[in-house]
Amino acid sequence: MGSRMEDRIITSEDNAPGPALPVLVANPRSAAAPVKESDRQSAKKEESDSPFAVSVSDVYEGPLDLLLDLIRKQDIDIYDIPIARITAQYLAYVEKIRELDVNVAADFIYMAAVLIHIKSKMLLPRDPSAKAEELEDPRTELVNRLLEHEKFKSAAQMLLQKQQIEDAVLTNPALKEFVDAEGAEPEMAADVIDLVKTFQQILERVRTRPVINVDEETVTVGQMIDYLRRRLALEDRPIRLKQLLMRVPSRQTLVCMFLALLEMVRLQAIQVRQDQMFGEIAVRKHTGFDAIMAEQAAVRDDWR
Amino acid sequence: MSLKAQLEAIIYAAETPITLEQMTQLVKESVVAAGAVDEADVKSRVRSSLEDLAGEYGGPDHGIEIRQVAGGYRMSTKPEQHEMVRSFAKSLKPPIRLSLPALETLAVIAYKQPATVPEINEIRGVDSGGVIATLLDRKLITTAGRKQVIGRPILYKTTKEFLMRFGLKDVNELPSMEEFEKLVAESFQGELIPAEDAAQARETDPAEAEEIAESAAQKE
Amino acid sequence: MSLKAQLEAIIYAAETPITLEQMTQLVKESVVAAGAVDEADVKSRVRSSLEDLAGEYGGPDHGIEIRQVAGGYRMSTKPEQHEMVRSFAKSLKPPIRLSLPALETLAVIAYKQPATVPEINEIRGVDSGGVIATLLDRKLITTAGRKQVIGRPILYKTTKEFLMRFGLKDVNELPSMEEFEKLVAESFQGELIPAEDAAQARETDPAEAEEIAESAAQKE
Repeated sequence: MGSRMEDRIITSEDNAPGPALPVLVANPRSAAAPVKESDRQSAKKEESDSPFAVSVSDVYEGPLDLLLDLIRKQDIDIYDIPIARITAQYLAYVEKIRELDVNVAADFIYMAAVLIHIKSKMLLPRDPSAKAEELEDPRTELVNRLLEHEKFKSAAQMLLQKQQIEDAVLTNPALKEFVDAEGAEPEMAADVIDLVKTFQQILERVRTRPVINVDEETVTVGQMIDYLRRRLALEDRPIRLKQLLMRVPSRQTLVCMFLALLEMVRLQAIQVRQDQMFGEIAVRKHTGFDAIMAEQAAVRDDWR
Repeated sequence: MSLKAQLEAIIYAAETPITLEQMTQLVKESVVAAGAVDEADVKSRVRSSLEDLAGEYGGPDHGIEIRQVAGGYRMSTKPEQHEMVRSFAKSLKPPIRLSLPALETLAVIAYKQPATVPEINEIRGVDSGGVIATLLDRKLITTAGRKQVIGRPILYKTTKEFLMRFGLKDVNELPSMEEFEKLVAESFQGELIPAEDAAQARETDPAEAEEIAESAAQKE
Repeated sequence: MSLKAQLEAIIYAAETPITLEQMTQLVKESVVAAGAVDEADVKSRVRSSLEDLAGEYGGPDHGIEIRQVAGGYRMSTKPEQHEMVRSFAKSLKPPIRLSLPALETLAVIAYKQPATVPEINEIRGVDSGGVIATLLDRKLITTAGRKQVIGRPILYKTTKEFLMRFGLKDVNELPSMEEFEKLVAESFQGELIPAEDAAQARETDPAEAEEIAESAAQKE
């Protein structure tokens, strides 16, 4: 998703052209503005079942934005979404972006499943004997999510405005004239993140430090398996192999990482998938990941 | 030596917003000498002098102002002097540039804090991990312990730097979520207006929005 | 926006005394817009506004003043407030200020505790003896017995004060290395594969991998 977000970076210049002070307001529409520019193009294409449908040239930050745009463009009552139509349009869009980039679609595909589920629930005949709360509209949860998302988009605009006003003021404290120049050492304020970042940098330094002592302890396949276990435990979705290899410092570590991955595949703890030749390789946990890893860790003492 | 003069000097000199408590401690002795009976009396005298002072600087003949930011009082140039000040002052802080996703994530954290990444993702509908890293890096958010649920995910909250960068007294000063709810509801109703009324509706929109922006500005 | 307000903002924001000429240049446009006929007129209006301004600040209700210094104008606290400002400066406890070596050492202890100086040196690649004293002094770390190895070196661990200063309930609240790497990795994801560049990226992939392998080989 990251790539798509970056396409829409908003800077103070973008929003406040020229020297005038920002008068940007908390208007949910302004958040959707960058998308609307592509209306013309999408109208031109006219290839789907609705003249209002979105085209691939429209860039959405996520599935909620896509849905909201579909709703707005067609003047649909958000409290009464024609779920079959919207689902069809949504799926058409997702299919198209999938053709372009398999990885980007993860969040979008999840939402597709949600929509289809709602659609199927709507098709079921209602049980006349059911209690009132069981008769709840299957769309309600989605609508609430859309509205909630939209609220925070407005809040983001409000923050942008406040930030721009704040950027426009200057304070010029005179206190330095009163503070004795003590402590020649350059000092810095620190918080938890500095702490973890610093430690990370130290570890990085250790890894890249030239090694003179050849028989110093080196990384083992077992250690890499353990690292991958902890690393993957944090991931709910597939992770790119490239991302895993990004910080691997030496050829030996690289070899161990590969052997570790192969071992984990063999144990069926993980799945590795490549959708096309030379495509991105994705690694994901298999269903039994936790159980298998725990079980294996218990019998393999060389994993530590 | 008037109390107001003392407060003015101290706010002028301070590098970060100075709190009412800090000021009360500094001037206590002289306020007691001037007849204050107890700590509470000192504090209320300080507060009312501060209000006077901030009020005076608020007038149109002043190019600087005293405002409450991040829990304290701070002197700064007024936003409307921005262009001129920028043309010569070297020490203007580098403006922070945040992408829309980053602002949105920040908004979610500001209103829902402390919040975990999964909670933020739920609202935004996309993965926010990368944006969180950016916000942490800019010190606009920080960790706030772990949530006691499975996986013990890290909680995040906004920082004092956030308040300073966004010119807020505290997070409670943010407009309430209900205001946005109204705004969003209106924005969807607007779309349902029959075509002939639509043009008219669109015209009223900006005005309304400006009104909201104004009322927000007044709160500061 | 009155001339006086503009001048006030300029003098406040300027880091060194600012001359009449400099100010005249900065405000010229708006003074002309307000009806000044020529440069001389602008200058005289600026001068008289300055005198007004300096006069106002001279009153007993102000703790700061505008004075002519070194050929220019500057704002400063009044001498009679200096004592108070100085005591304020002294009372300030910077939130937590650590040098980089101190922060590094603290990070190592936080994540590896209990740890000995030789262990810390090993990880940091430099001697940490001196910094340990600073951290002990600031009560951020304390001793935790001795390690049962040759020489029985002292073990160090973080303190309650450390937890308080960093807003942690216990050390387990520190983000784990894996969590941190995940965040950092995600913040780079955007640069990894933008959809439109994917094809191109694919081509460079093997080369990149080789580069990594090569640079690693050189180090060995």
